[in-house]
Amino acid sequence: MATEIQEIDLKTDEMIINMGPQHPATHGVLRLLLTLDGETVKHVEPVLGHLHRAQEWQGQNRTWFQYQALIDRVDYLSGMFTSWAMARSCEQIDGTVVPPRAEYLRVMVSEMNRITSHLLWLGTYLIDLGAMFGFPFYPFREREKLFDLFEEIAGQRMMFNYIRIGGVLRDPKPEWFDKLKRFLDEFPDRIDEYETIVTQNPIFLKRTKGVGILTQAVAKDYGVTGPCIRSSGIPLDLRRTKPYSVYPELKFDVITFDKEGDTWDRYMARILEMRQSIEIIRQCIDKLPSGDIMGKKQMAGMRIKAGEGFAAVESPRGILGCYVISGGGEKALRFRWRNPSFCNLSVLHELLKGCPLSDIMAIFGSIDVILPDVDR
Amino acid sequence: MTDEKPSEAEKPEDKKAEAAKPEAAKPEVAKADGAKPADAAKPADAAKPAAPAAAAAPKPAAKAPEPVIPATAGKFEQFLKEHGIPAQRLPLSLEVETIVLSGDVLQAALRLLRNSSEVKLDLLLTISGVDSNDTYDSVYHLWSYSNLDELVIKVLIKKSDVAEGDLPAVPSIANFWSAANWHERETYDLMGIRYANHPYLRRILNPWDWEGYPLRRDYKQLVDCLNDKNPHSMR
Amino acid sequence: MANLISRAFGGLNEVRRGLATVFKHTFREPITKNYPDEMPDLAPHFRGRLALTVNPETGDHLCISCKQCERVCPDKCIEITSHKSPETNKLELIDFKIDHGLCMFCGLCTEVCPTLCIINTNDFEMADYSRESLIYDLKKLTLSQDESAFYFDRKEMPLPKPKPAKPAPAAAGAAPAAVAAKPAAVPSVAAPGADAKPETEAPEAKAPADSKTVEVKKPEVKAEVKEESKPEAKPEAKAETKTDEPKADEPKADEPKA
Amino acid sequence: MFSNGDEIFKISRLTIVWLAGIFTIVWMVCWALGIALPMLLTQQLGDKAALTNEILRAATPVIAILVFIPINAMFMVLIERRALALWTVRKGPNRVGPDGNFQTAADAVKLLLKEDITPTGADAVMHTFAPILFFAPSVFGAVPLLAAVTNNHPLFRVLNLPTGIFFVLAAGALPVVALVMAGWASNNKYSLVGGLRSAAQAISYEIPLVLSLITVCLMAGTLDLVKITEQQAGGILNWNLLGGGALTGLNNALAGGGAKALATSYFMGPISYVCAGLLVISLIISFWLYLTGACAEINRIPFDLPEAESELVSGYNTEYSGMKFAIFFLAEFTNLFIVSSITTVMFLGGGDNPIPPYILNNIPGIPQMVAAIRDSYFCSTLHIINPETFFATLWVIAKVYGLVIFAVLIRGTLPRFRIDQLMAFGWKRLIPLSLIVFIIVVFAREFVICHG
Repeated sequence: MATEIQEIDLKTDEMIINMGPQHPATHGVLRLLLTLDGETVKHVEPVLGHLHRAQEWQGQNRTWFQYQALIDRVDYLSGMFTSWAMARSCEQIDGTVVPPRAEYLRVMVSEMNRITSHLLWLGTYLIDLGAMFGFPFYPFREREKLFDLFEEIAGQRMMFNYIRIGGVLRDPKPEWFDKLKRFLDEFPDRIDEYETIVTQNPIFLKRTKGVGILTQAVAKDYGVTGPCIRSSGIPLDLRRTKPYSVYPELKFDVITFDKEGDTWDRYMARILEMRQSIEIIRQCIDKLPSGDIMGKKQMAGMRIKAGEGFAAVESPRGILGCYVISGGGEKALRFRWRNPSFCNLSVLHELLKGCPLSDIMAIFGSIDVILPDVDR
Repeated sequence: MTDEKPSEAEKPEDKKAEAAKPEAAKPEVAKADGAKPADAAKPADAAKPAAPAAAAAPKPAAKAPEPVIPATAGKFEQFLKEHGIPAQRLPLSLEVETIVLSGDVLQAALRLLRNSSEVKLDLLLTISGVDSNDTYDSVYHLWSYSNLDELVIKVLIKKSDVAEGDLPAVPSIANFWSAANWHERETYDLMGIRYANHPYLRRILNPWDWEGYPLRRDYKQLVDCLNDKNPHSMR
Repeated sequence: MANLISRAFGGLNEVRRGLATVFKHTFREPITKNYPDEMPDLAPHFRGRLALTVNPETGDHLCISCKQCERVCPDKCIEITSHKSPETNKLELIDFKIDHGLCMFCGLCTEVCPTLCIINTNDFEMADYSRESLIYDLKKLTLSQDESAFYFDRKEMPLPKPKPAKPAPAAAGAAPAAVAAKPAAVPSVAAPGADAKPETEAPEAKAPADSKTVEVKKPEVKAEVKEESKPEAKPEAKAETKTDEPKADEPKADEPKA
Repeated sequence: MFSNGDEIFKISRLTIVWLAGIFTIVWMVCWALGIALPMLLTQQLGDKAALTNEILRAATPVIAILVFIPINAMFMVLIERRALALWTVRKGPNRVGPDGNFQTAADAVKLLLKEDITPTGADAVMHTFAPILFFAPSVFGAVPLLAAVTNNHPLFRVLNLPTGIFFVLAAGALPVVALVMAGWASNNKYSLVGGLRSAAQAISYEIPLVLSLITVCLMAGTLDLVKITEQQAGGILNWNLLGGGALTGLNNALAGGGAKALATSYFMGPISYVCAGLLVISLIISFWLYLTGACAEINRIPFDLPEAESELVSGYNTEYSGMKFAIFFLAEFTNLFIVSSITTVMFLGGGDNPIPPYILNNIPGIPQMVAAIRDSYFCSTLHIINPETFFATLWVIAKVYGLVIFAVLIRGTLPRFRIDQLMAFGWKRLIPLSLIVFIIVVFAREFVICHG
């Protein structure tokens, strides 16, 4: 790197490194153009689009019924939320009334999905930090158990296609609830285990405390949402601040921290959210009413009334919005996704400026970006 | 239903296309060699994409309920007017106030809405480009970090105003609102709306040398993945 | 200094706790399975390979060529060939193709199917050497009678109503005979199959079906497709297929009325 | 508790089978070359064979190591994978061969058959030379250890050096050059960063590592590995880990010397007691320092920055494939083994039995067993088994693989440092600490009789 030695001072050149799209830690296919001075990041430019699948175009070229099966792929780690966002916006336009049982089921499966998403994040984040052989398997173990439950109700483990416009696809059997309860009973112990290994680990603390501090001003400027901004002290949680579905009937608090969050706070926020989700699911099981689960007939030629609407849900990564313009036909005129990962990723270059190369992964991992969600 | 009025003119055409479609489409589907419908769907409407998407796409304007333009001015409209920014009311979409601004005042209006202590619409959720019947819309969804207000702002650019080979232009707000940066790039990329004075306006999702703007109605696909034959598969 | 030492000991203690927690897992049972040796326990509604069922009681093919699935498929991976039979004025199925290389297993086709004909089986092992071989035709898709019975039972789908034996002049004589033969024959074949190997049934039954296709000559006429498909799918029940043949014609004759 | 008994049984069986296999093979080679062949030649040729025998005896240790390293690395990879699988509630490799015994052998074959790629623009000579330079020190660095770990077996005594530990450390410092070479020659920025990181890291961690070993040498008063081992004989209280002979008085008192024995060891009264305590604590710290430094030296988690997978793809060996990569891989695991052996020799008493002889010899059956082995045909005539060496080697194997497993456990738990934190940790914490320990030992040793 040192190219020319002048009389006294050592002049160094900047090095440009192309991190990704095939790099073990970019969570898929993000490409970061890094300008390094030694190991210090001078400038970073994310290059997106390697996973662009024209989801919006597909939404406009497929019928409502067909597109429901595709949107799990927008954010494959939280398919329930993408489904839910679309279902909510379409129901708003259409004026469909969702039966209460369906709403409770939606909340349950979504919170389960939030847990799986955070579990995956936890595992991969520890991989990013270098603990790649032991710990990451533990979250994945619990995640698989939840996937077994999903498989029972939805038919597949990740591409659920369970939440539909007007309700949910299938009513779970009573045994399913028993299994879920059993899982919920043992899961807090597992979280304790994770925390024993990770939370106070001195190396983990060194890697995360005080690293990648996201100030409120920057976060607001970039439209950051989700756990990232809650850990920075802004209590923006749609489930509470703009409650939808049956969330008003459930008891829980928005998880925020008093200070401007660093990487460790974002980790902690997600751990706490997992514990919170357990409580929410428990309440849902207790309150689950009986009755219908579908408020609109599911059929191939399903139509949505003309109109436009924007609906958002609080996905594990932030506000997931869906802007739909319907012309009243079988297909939408315009589908537009507001993806939390896309917005959260745009703040990355602010966080990375001036940090060492190793912190790229610590910071990038902590904002929990899912590339299909970014590129759609 | 922002574009109700403009679409009046096209209505007869649309209807005709609508009417023609079912008969045209039915037999083909039944024939079970589904490669053809694109040709039949094309007839009158040049603006429609070539894909069979067009078959269902045309606006059944007649079916839509009559839009209700709220009688009283909305909170934000009034606020903007007080500060000397002309804003035009639109029908409520799902109880959310929707206003139309002209491009010239967009920056001033957003700056005002974001920074004033009264409204504090400081969460820019998304900027969407919409290819309506005869306008290009740039739609801003504004929320707030601190309260429950919502506002939808639309900037409409008439297609007739856009010169041949030119892109519709909207002033960029990325210079004072970083959240808009990538959204504007994406809208430019997919919808071809040029955001004037954007710091770094280049394609974000598509490769830099992509031709055309894929979400536009007049976009011609190089390969129609829904209908073209793929040598490796059945289709 | 004291602070430093206490922090160092605190840190070491945390590391020790972490190591102990990991070490505790020595005594936990592994959660992974020896997959090819033991099959995973899949949910009944698992969305696996697509297949066409037959009536588990009578063995009639359930597809009525309504093409709902073809229309709804987001990938356009289903292709149905049918024609209108000149005598009965009904749609008759000639061929049914699904490109499993294109299918994304969303299950929409199974939701719209009016006769519960197309279903997602629990089979997911479809790896093959070429894309062409992933295109399954009617023979490969149609399940045998006991497989259908197994899936109807497992998915808790209502059994299709048996077709009222239509006294179509030609088949009239054969039909009653078939009905009489059925109750005796079905339990003997279907019951052991469904009970003995609930998980692996589909893949195993598929293999003989594939190998048989070679021997069977290509059907030229629509009606024969079904007659042919049955013998392969159920190679062990040769005698039974005889009785099926007249029945296979019947449902087609009834469809428009039903 | 033992719901996992099946897996644990499998993994123990696998370990025993492999270890028995490895050491039988290596020992048979050594025996054939170093004992049987010379015996035969002497019988046949008489004095004329003397020169040949000398050469054979000198070559035996090296050949033993060359045979041992690849097989051992295979076993270590396998046991690492199985142990990690055990701790991550999985099954691990179990398809190739019974219990997955031959998985790593198959991997090795695969690696050897893979295409060997030299990237465009790479410095081909350096690119080829780097793995060799990385691997060679681990071969000749292991040589002086042989005599120490086999309880000074006559066959390996030849290559014992009076400055053994010095030689081993010098050899252990060489691979850094190879890593920088590999990083530079690969024409890849990740590799370059990895190589430079490894240089920085190795230089910083060499210091606490060497200082902690010097502490031990100070205790022993010699650099000779065999002597260091022999001094520690006599039970766990004599090991350097527990202050060497600092607790000898306690040892003797246990043996029946009583107050008098204590008085001879701690001759200066209270000061000696305090110093003995200080010695024990310092040497435990020293042991920990050595483990930390060694982890950094051989690039194991949590110090695996040169090949930090999530940051630098694979660091210095990103561009290596096939045979060259296999050599890197081999050398890494061999280094782990050597480091564990050094720890065993320096701190854990080498081949010493943790149970003191005065207890062990009173256990009925054990002296008789030793005597029976000594009198057996294998031992007395064929010289296949040497009871002193045999049991010592068994203990060494147990200790060394225990340490290896511990390294695996660490690998399964801890995340990775950041490079600047790593340097800060090394220079600001470990080096001062090791200096403090060193000085304490220098003074405390004067007041306690160590190692007799």
